[in-house]
Amino acid sequence: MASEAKEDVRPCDPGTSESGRMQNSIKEGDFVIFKKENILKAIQIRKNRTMFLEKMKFKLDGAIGHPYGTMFEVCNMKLVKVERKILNTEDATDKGIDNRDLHDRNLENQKLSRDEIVEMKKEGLRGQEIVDQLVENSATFKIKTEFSQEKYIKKKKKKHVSVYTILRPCTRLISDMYTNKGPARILNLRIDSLGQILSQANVRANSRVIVMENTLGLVLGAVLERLSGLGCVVSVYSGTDVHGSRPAVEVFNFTKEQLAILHHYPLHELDTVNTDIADTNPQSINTDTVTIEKKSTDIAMATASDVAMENDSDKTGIESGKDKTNENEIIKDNSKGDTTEKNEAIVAIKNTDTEQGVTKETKEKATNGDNKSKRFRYEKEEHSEKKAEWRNKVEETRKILKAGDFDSLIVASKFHPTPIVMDLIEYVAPSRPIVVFSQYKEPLMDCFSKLRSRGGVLNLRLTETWLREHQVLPGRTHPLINMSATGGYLLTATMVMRD
Amino acid sequence: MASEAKEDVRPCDPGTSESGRMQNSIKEGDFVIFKKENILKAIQIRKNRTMFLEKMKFKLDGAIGHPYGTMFEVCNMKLVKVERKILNTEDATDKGIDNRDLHDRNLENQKLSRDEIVEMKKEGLRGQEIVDQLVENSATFKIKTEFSQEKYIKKKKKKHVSVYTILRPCTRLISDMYTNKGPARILNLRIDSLGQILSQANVRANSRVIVMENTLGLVLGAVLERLSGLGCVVSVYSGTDVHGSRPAVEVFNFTKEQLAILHHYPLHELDTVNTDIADTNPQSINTDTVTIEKKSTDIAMATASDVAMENDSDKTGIESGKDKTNENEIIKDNSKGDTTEKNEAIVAIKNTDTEQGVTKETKEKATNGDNKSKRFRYEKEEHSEKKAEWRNKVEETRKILKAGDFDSLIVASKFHPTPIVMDLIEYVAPSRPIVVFSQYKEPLMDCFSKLRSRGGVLNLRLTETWLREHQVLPGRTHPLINMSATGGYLLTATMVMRD
Amino acid sequence: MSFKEYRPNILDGDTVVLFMGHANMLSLKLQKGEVFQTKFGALHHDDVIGKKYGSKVRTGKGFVYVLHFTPELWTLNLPHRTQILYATDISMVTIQLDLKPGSIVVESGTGSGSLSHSIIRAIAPTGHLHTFEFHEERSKKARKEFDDHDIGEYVTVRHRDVCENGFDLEHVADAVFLDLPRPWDALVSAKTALRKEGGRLCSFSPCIEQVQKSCEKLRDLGFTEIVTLECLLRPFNVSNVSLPMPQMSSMKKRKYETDAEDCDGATKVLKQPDGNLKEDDDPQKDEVKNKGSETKNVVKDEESEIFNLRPYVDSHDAVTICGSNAKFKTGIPPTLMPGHTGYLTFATLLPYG
Amino acid sequence: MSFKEYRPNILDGDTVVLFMGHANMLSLKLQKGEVFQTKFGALHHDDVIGKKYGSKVRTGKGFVYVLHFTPELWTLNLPHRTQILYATDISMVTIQLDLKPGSIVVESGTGSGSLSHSIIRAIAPTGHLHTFEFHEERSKKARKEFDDHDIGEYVTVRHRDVCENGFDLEHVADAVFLDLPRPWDALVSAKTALRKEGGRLCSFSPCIEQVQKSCEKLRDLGFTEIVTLECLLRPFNVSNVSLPMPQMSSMKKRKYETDAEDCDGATKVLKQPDGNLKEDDDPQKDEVKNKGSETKNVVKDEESEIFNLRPYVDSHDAVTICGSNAKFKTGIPPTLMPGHTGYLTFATLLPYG
Repeated sequence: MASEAKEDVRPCDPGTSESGRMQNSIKEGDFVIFKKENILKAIQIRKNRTMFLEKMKFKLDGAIGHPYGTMFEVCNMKLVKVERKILNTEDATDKGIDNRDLHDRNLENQKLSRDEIVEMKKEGLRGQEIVDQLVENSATFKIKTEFSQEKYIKKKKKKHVSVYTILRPCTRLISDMYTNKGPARILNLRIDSLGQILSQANVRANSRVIVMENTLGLVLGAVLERLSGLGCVVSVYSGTDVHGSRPAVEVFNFTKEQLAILHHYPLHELDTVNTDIADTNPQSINTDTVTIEKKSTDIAMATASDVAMENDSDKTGIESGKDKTNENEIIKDNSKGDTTEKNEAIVAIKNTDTEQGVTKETKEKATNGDNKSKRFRYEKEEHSEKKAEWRNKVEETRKILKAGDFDSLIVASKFHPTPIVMDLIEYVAPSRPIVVFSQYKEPLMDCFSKLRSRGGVLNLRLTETWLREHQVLPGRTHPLINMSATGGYLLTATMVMRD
Repeated sequence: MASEAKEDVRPCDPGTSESGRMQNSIKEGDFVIFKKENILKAIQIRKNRTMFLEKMKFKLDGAIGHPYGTMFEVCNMKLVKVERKILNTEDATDKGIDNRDLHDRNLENQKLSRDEIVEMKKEGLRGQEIVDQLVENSATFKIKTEFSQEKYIKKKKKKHVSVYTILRPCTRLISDMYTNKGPARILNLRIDSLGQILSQANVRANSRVIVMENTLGLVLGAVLERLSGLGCVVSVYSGTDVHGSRPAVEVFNFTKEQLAILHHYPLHELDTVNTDIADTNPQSINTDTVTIEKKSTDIAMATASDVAMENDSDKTGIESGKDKTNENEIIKDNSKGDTTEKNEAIVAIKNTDTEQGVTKETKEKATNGDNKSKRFRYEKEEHSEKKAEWRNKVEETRKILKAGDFDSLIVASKFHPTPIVMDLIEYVAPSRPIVVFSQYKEPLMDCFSKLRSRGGVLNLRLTETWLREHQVLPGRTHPLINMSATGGYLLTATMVMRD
Repeated sequence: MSFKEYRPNILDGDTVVLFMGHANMLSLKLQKGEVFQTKFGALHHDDVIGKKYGSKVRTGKGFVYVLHFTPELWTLNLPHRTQILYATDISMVTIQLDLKPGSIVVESGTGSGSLSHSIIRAIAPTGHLHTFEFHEERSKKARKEFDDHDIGEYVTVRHRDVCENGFDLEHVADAVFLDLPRPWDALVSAKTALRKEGGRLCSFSPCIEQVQKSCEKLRDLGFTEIVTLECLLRPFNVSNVSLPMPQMSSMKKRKYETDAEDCDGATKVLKQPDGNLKEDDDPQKDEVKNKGSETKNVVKDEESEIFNLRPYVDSHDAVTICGSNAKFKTGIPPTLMPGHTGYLTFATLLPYG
Repeated sequence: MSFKEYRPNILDGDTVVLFMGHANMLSLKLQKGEVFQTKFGALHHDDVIGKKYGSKVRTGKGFVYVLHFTPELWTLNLPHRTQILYATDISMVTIQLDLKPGSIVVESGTGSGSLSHSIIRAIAPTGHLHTFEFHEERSKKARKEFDDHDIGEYVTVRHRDVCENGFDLEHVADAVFLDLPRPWDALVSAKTALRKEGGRLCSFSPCIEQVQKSCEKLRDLGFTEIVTLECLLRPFNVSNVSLPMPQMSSMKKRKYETDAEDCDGATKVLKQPDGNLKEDDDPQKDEVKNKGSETKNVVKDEESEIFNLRPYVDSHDAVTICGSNAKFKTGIPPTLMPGHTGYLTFATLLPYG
């Protein structure tokens, strides 16, 4: 119990160094996360942009210049900074159970009518003021116990005070956002599984990582965050993701430099990574006739890619029947738009509470306003140019992939993972980890057996994790009454040299 | 908050009635359970019988006449009653974790050598006296903190004080016994799954239940306990279980009357339950030639059953290679012995800690002593007589089964359950539950699909349960650091009328 | 209708379960001449009365199944007067309290009677339940329910604050169950209620602080084998899943598509049956949908082939490839499951005195 | 060997993982000319030095694989000076503390450095870890380990009782991690260590009482988003299982047996490979065996067929019948799994001041 301890302060201790730190205030162009308890929404800050959130409509301008972590209330369609003291709806709220002794719930006897409250909101009254009015007009408030009074106020605050904290996006918050919205769209990848993917794959700065994912970019973004511009990431994308676009990646606010390490490679060209043709004439692979003119090959390739996309969607449609998911539509929409449009799409995902609503709003956006003409211009002028650029990038990535010796492989795919894994492990160096995620156990059991048969793979392990949250309050501590029943399954292994 | 409350005492209130209660004292012939923390062993009390437990050897006579729940210490190869106050090794013992502040574990400095302690035990010193000696001879005991002293004494008591509580067997204790010994032998059926089987199958007095189980009789015994001699149970047994014997059932101490409701039916005769032949000439079914003499048919049947048994065992041997389990050998041994022998086998199961040990001891028992001649006599005189008796009983059971309208079906089998379930549900009345247990999920998924295809089955549900135990101690409350990862899977459903 | 025994035919005055799909059941008391409006149209009570339990009965626009109540179905359909115990905890309580015909059991509080029905099932016809309820109203309703359910003879319902006034029972019980906000206040009296020959006790508490106080008191009172358990039910939605095979070559694409035609029969999309009630309805489906978390690629298991033993050589594959899809059967857990109901603390009282 | 980056070839002086089957690994520091006795015979260090990481190296009676350390392998093979955090909790801590290159992190106590290695992996090369250890000896050993592991530049190790004397850091950290018996005593100082622009905090405690006190203190200090989590790993042993089909007719018996011959190839019993090291070694096997709870009927997955896309029509069956056996692939959980390590309490400090 050394009362005054010796300290081994290293000369290189950066301690309070602020070098390389991000700016702390919200600025135009930033993606930010609006958070109110379990509601999280990502949006890119733009002046005069209208946001929809919990049936409210407001401009984002008020947030600009304030530090991240500031709380705002919506008031007269604007964001107004709020001091943190007056509200504390979040903590110390009992999340359920043991209400057996609660009675008289319907005896509130509120003099204000619902219409009067709506009217007050229209007049621009802030949530706290409305709550004050409700307390004032409650016939029973004064006869309640102190505990009941507190509970009453919290309940009313939760309903009427629309206060959001604006946070800087990070893997945790983006994961929470998708999870709370409906984890099926990210293959039920829960945060504990995501955390394990990053650890088990030994992702760190200067790593060379292959990622094949269909989690809207959540896994890819998480990997890029851990690399922070150092290393190399090859993202293998399937036909449905035009040019490998991943909406979640945008939200991370990566700099150009940080994104420079990201390379895209199409899944349907994996068979030709090692062909000699690719070396001598990278533009002509993947067609039956080798002696084809460069430009037309590019277009053919691009078309093939588009077609593949549509076929894939169709097949999905057949398999899942009614389950034609919204994210596909959004991504398709994106493919025709510019960067701004993509961002709109992300906002749209977050804008409504029902899946149906998303589709509707997205469509409205797509056909409305001045974006339309923009997109039209783009299609005419930039189409073939972009395709050529994309083709060149793919050829670059092909070389990187062919060079092999990657430090890890991460697969979190909507496809059956086995063929992908069996192909991509060939590019992973010995003594390196691979991690395969699936929301189903059976494909991973299949993959497990195939890897074991192949050999050259150690430490094969199939796992799932249980994540349990606890309410910790004085005298009322217990696990939450609901828990997630699945966060997906993981297959992890270490590659070694084969005999 | 009625301080003096009104009481609705029903006229039929049996209140303090003691009618029909079991005797409370341990008597010769009873199966009892020896319990010391997680060690549970079942044995039938016989005068002069030697029991082996935790490397000790002792006679059981000392227990006779004492009430159930009495604690005994082994002393001079005898059981001696112990007052409960002096020991309390069980409660308030920290079961792990947070030993980070523990040091100096090897500094105990005990003056007594191991040999001296062994000598003391030989001399018949009781555990408490040995612990006293150890404290006396510990150089460091006096300088320990009070907490450490307490911990030290508890640790030593646990090691040297062999005190067992003799308890009356019941489903819970028998389940605990098998679970602690290695749950694979009862198909990893955990107590929470067993509890659910009984509830979901709506087992109660006056029920008519079909049970097909390979859990050594644990499930069958549990059902019989809930029926307590009222109702009807048809136990469908496979060839490996000679005449449907189930070792765990013996341990429950059922009376003859309680066992009278139990009927056995061989699995391999399920196909002939409804044949007309069985109605007119119950003895001649299951052979190609109908016009066969009664007696010889019986023998043929019995032989077929024995053969089936051996073939089954062989097949199991092929499938699991080395995993020829001990319980099979024990049961085989039983088949040649009388009731006493069977009981011996159960004791043998409990007598040692290693599976290998069981086999060895059982074999020794089988070849030793006066049991041998008894068995020989039995084989000569009673063989054909018993076979005929058994045949008659099977025919009786066939009629019961054929009558149908059972109140529930419980399957907890080592076989693939689907064919068994699809066959036996035909004997279950509409609006009645069925419950199928398996240690694997896949066979139940198969069964689920087949039942759904068949129709006439509602509320199909496949579940597993998590069972978590907590250490609750002042300032040291947490879940146990180890938990069971599986207790098996359950398929439950309700039968209805088909169109 | 009786909770004592099954009755084959539905009688006037019976309370029955109307089954209209999982998580879509309700309790109905039949009365000659009455009509009940289901979401599938009118159900004439007279169409139900006289039928066998388990029958399918026409409604205006479809049909329903009429089931005999069991304690488990009662727990799912009872009128809630309080928070109740559910089947998973109930089955644990029943087995851990060593209940069987003849057991004398003490319960407090009676609450909505969810556990009481299961206790009575286990101990009838030779045992008896003494159940105590703090609220007079609830206690009266429970009394009436037990009588209506033909199990009144097995239970004594008392309106009494046991924490204040104790159970007023001396050494009669084999088991005591407590579901009280302050269980420790009832433990001394619970010990008195248990037979001197010993018995078992269970206390159900949602919060760990309640458990801590109870365990301390149990130790003080000389109870042994004090064990605190939690038991959670995880259901699986059995489904046939088709994951697309990755298109890892533009060349192979056409081939896959041709293959796919060969196995169309095995990949049917779920068709709704003609009636409104799907007999193949599965546990989680509705819930999962409501929570907006339906997973993709799931084809419901609608194979019409009857059960047959079909020899097949290569049999260990969890996943089989069919054209451009990987197909397998799996059990999908729901997005949400019960994370906590309460802690069950069990203890043994060994013989004394 | 370095924890900063992978090195292709094994050098003299490197500390490497010798892999001899799952749950059978150990750490070895190489030194020219030395010989190490494995259970498979002598391993000459010189046979290892110069090889590529991931190589198979001969020993006297068999072979071993030599692996490059990762923080996860380190956690499994490190010298225990204290109880340590394991990979499941570590990955949760790392993702929930928002760690990434550039993060400044405070940790107490250093313990055996299990978590420290993972923190450094996440924040290097632009971030820094300030780790505090109460025991001088442990603190010195940690310092040496970090240097040996080529990550010394990213970490400052301090020998200090932070509960008594605080962290002595003012508004520099993005994240704080506490693994202390009395974490609440360090929370005021932890808040001071966090940047005024806000940050994240995690406290790991085995007992709920510690969590309760910590949460109360966190609320008092103005932390928000206070969440207590538990994360448990459930591994599955992937196995091919053959359950016998029930013999439900004496007549059909002979037929089954004939069928069985057709598919013998698919039901091979596990053969031991010639070498001592089984490459198909699976996670739980050893453990399960030791605990005497090996389930029956399990045939290890030893199929020698290479991966191929084999079209198969009837594909949704979880179980297929092969002669007298039902065969399926399943994931068998071990008998025992970790039931508890500790509670992870996370909290956010929003910007202030």
